[in-house]
Amino acid sequence: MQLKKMTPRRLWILAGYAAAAAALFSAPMFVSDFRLNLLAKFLAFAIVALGLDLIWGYTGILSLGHGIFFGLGAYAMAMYLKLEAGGGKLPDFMGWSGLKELPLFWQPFGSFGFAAAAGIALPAILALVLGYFTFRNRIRGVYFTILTQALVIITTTLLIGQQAFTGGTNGVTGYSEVLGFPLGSPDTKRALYWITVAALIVIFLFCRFIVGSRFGKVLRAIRDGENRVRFIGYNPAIYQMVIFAISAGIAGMAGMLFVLHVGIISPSMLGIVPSIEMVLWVAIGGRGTLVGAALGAILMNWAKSEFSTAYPEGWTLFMGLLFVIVVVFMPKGVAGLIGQINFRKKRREPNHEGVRNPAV
Amino acid sequence: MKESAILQCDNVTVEFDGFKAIQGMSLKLLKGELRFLIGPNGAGKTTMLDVICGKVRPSSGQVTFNGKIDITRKKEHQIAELGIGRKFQAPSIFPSMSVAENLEIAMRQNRSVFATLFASMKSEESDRLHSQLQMIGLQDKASWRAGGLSHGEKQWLEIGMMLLQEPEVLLLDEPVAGMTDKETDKTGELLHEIARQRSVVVVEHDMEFVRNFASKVTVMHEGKLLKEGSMDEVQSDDRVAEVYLGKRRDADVSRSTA
Amino acid sequence: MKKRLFYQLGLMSVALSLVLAGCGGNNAPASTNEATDAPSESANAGTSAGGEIKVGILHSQSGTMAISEVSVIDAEMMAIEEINAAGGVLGKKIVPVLEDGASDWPTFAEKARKLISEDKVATVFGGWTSASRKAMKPVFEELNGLLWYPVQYEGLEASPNIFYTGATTNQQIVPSVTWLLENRGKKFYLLGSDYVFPRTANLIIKEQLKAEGGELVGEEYTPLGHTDYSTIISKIKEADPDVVYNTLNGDSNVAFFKQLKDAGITAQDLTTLSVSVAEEEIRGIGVDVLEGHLAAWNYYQTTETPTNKTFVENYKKKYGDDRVTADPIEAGYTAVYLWAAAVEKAGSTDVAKVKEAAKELEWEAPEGKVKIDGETQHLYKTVRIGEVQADGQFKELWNSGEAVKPDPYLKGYEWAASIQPTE
Amino acid sequence: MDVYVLQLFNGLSISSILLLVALGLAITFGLMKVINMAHGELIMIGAYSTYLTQNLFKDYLPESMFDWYFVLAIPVSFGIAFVFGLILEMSLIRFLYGRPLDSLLATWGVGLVLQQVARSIFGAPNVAVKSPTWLDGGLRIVDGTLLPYKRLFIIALVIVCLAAMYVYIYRSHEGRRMRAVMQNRDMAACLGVSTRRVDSMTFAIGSGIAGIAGCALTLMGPIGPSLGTYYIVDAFMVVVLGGVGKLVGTVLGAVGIGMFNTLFEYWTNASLGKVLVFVCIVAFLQWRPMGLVAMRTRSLD
Repeated sequence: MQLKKMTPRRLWILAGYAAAAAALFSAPMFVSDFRLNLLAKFLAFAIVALGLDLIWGYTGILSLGHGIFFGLGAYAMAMYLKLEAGGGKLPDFMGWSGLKELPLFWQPFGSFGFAAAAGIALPAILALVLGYFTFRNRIRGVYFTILTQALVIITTTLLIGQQAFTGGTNGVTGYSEVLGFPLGSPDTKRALYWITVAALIVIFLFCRFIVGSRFGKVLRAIRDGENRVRFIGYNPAIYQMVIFAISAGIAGMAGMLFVLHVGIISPSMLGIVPSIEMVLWVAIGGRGTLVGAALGAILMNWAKSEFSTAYPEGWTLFMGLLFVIVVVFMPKGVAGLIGQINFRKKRREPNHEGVRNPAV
Repeated sequence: MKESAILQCDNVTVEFDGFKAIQGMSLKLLKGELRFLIGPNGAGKTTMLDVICGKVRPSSGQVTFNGKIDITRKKEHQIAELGIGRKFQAPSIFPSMSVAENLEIAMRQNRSVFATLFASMKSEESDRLHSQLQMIGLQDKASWRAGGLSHGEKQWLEIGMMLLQEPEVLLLDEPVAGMTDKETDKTGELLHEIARQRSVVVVEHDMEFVRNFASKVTVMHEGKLLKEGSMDEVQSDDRVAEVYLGKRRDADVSRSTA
Repeated sequence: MKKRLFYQLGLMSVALSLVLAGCGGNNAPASTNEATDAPSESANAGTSAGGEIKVGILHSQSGTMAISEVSVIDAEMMAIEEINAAGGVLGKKIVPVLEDGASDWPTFAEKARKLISEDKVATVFGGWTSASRKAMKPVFEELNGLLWYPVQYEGLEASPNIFYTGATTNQQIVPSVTWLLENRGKKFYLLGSDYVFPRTANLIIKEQLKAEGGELVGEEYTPLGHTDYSTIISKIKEADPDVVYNTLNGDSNVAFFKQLKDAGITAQDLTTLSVSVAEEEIRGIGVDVLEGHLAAWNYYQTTETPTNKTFVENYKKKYGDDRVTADPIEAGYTAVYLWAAAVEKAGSTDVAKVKEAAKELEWEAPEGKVKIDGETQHLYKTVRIGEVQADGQFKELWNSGEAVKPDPYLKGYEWAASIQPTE
Repeated sequence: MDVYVLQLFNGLSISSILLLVALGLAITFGLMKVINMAHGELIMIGAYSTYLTQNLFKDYLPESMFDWYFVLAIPVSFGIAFVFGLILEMSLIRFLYGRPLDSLLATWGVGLVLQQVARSIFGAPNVAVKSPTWLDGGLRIVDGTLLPYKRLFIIALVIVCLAAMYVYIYRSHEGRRMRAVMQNRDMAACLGVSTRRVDSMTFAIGSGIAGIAGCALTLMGPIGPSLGTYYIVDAFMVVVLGGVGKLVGTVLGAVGIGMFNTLFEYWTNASLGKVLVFVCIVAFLQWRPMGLVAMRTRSLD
């Protein structure tokens, strides 16, 4: 709210962002195709983390159902890719599930534009509808979190059960090209990587805008005291709905990018485990800071990838311990750690406030 | 006087699981009036404020705002938008936000999502905010985290937020509870200032504090209206003395044995 | 047995202290390292590659599928060790690179990509669920890698980059249904977990029942991880079938069979035939519950072939007396040997050459003589129907006599016309 | 007709299993507000304890004694899970009071660790627990309707657990302290109750009951490292549906979910039945966000 002056600190931060962006854009020159593909996936996850941070870190709503939104976006894109790969033929899994012609709701996904739009709009609309009921009924905190888990169960069970339409547990895989470019070629992969970097930057800036706006301040106020906000004259339910929908849309977009990089989406990606993992990325990176959330997603996935290669038979032990230690002893995550070093002298952080629990 | 009651509560009854917290309470607040609501613990004072600001739905009765609008059916944020502000007993500010940010979002403005998303601080708003900071004496702490303020400062911040909200009716629940004498004095000054511009209902225990204001006092007891009048009238009323001072004596006793 | 018990009790107390140390946040990495590094001596590959050939082993070591897949890893590692002890392949040592698929299909795809493009492995042995195979398939096709898939599956697939060493439908399901119709009755109840293999298998069975005079009296799918079968059992009772054809997967089998027994239904009252219950699963369900029930496989620990005796002995010697071998374990073991033989024959690990050399390749596997079908890259396998005995082993009731030619698209069956993909 | 009797019984049986699984959670989550995602793993610990007890009997005691291992397994499972719970509380949970959502994430990590540890100790495949012969068979009420003893036993076990919990919480001295601390921590502390001790004990008891649940589940289902993951969400649904903090609510929640589950599954199929049950839960919580039996408070948040 103060005038934004070009203080040295601000300059440094700007320079840091520029360097990070430059590094990301030039990564294809330094890393192997496989690593690039991996990095691209991590960046897609970073996008989810940003969206999740908006509702958890800033608004104090913990959704353990973001896998659904991520998955919806991913499925929308997967449906397009599958139809594109089939070249007019029925997708293979429909064949072996006894379906003879393309179901009506699949048909529009033959168009890339429709699929891309649906990949963002469907999760957002679903979130809006869910949010309308839950937030209007003032379901929050733990109750909301557990409710989202129930939704995850419903969605995955349905997806798995409707194998003829969704590919069942296998999910949708076996793509060949996107908009005529072969997915297997390194050039396409590089292009997709750059698109992902660009998307990450755009989403990051968009989140910055939201967080910095008065809207963002109201969100933080809701986190601090939802009822208090109500007595000032805001309707928290609307704000929660909107930010939930935005967050879901962002997750959907990340899901689309994920499919393009990984080449498969299956109901397991919508399950409870990935949904909790997404939240953990944010927790470990540092909730309530956008950089932290994005960084957390990249770091955690990198660590997971490395650990599982180094100790394929015991890596979950390390991951579990890491989660425990960070959540319990570093509630502000990696970003909080850096922040503590930097700003210890600058602000008086009153002790008795302790660690704010954002949601209750 | 047909000249408008800004707030009219008629025959309000509130039930919690069969227990009647308020039984047929009526209250009429005139425009520009400063009204104190007193009574022993459990008299239903806070619940009365809760009814007015929409936190609690009455099981029967009506609350009319500005002579025409029945607000018992409205939601909290709609009531706040209409112009009824509420300050809770425990300071409830937004602790992780700065003092200035607290004031900024409380300010009277278009509170739709779209408006706040694209709102920018206009110079007129900035001025208002600064003069408010001045008034509550927090001009040097504008960028502090609100959670780091002292108890009294938090109370003033909340009062400041209420004022920027520019309500026509302000409901204050024990604004000086837990304050030092000095803080209490300052709060008194603030209250005088506030009462000049709008209608105020104050729930208060501190008799000394109430006596500083020459205004009407409503005494509640067991969810009912006991007595309404000036401080002197109230104090000379036998029934008030009985329920109130009786309680008072008990309180003294318990304090001395503590 | 007692030793093992003490070992487990001891580790349990170690675990207690570990949790204590770990949760306290102090010196956690140090203490956990000891606990987890022990069994993985051979896992750390990836150093120099002078006289070495790297191969990938990609199964789930964590998550829900680990219950099944871990034993396949053991078999594959054993085969690699045996081959190395006998001089390796092309005079070079085989070095396994282990990765964890984590019961998560996208992870399988990622790790497959890593093994091929980063580790440059000559081939990969991996997968269990159809879903994991479907996830890996595009990766192997894109990067022209080679995958050996060791589990019976639902057919309708023949990727040029995959060798299928488990049974396809005409080597397990189709003959078993025919046998049941001839020996146990006409009324079938189909019970499966809700995923691709059971649904496709049942699609096939339904067509076959129509063609061969069977009757379908019920069909049920339960979500993965379903643990209460009381309602299903009521439904089965009502339908009164001659045969329950069971395509449930691992954990659900435990719940189903335990509760079936509790409901007072024994193998004498009702025939069940399972296609995912092998010796290993019997161990986890309990023999008392399973005795008398049927299964269809290509291999049992009791199968009498020249090589099986040594295979079982070696496996037990290496992994403990209480371990058992089973069909997928044998198929994983066979896969490694077949690959090694193909490489020797080709004189190279080049994928195209190995594929060429593998055509019509024969090997004396523990299950009997197997031959790679050049066209589909599946194996010729002998079909066996077995009955669970009191010792937890199978008694073979019937076998197909000779190795059956794989027919993943069931082209040799007229009634299957509607299932085959329309070109 | 028979079928309906049987289905009614099945519904009751599922309810009892759900209740047993959720009882521990009703304490740790319901009373202490710790979202213990490792609850499933505590159940798993109970199941493996039963397995170990069985093996001890098999190896060291005469054959004729074997059937009685299960009687001992119940307290053993309780004890081991209790100790694990105690350790967990003292080393970790105590940092998480008042941070329910953090407790969710941290205990999820604990769950991962415990699963991996179990996998390292007992191996990834399932292990078998042979149920005692005195629980084989069932009670024949009408022709063709057999009520398995195991299911009856679990129903009885739940009733005993419930009664014990009721007596402990509402009738014992310790329980009074427990309730005091859970309702007003500061006040209880002022009155000289050691809140740390009460917290530890409460959490450990909740964990111990999870252990009993694990022991009982060996009668019905698989015993493997990921055993807990099958029950954890259901357990939370029971507690939330019933209303957090009320034992009666948990019972009602379990009966509701169990009965509807059986009905839906019978009318449709297992997948759809599950979906319908969860849809009902979600819809119900929209209508009554605080669950079947809600505690009312007048506080702002």
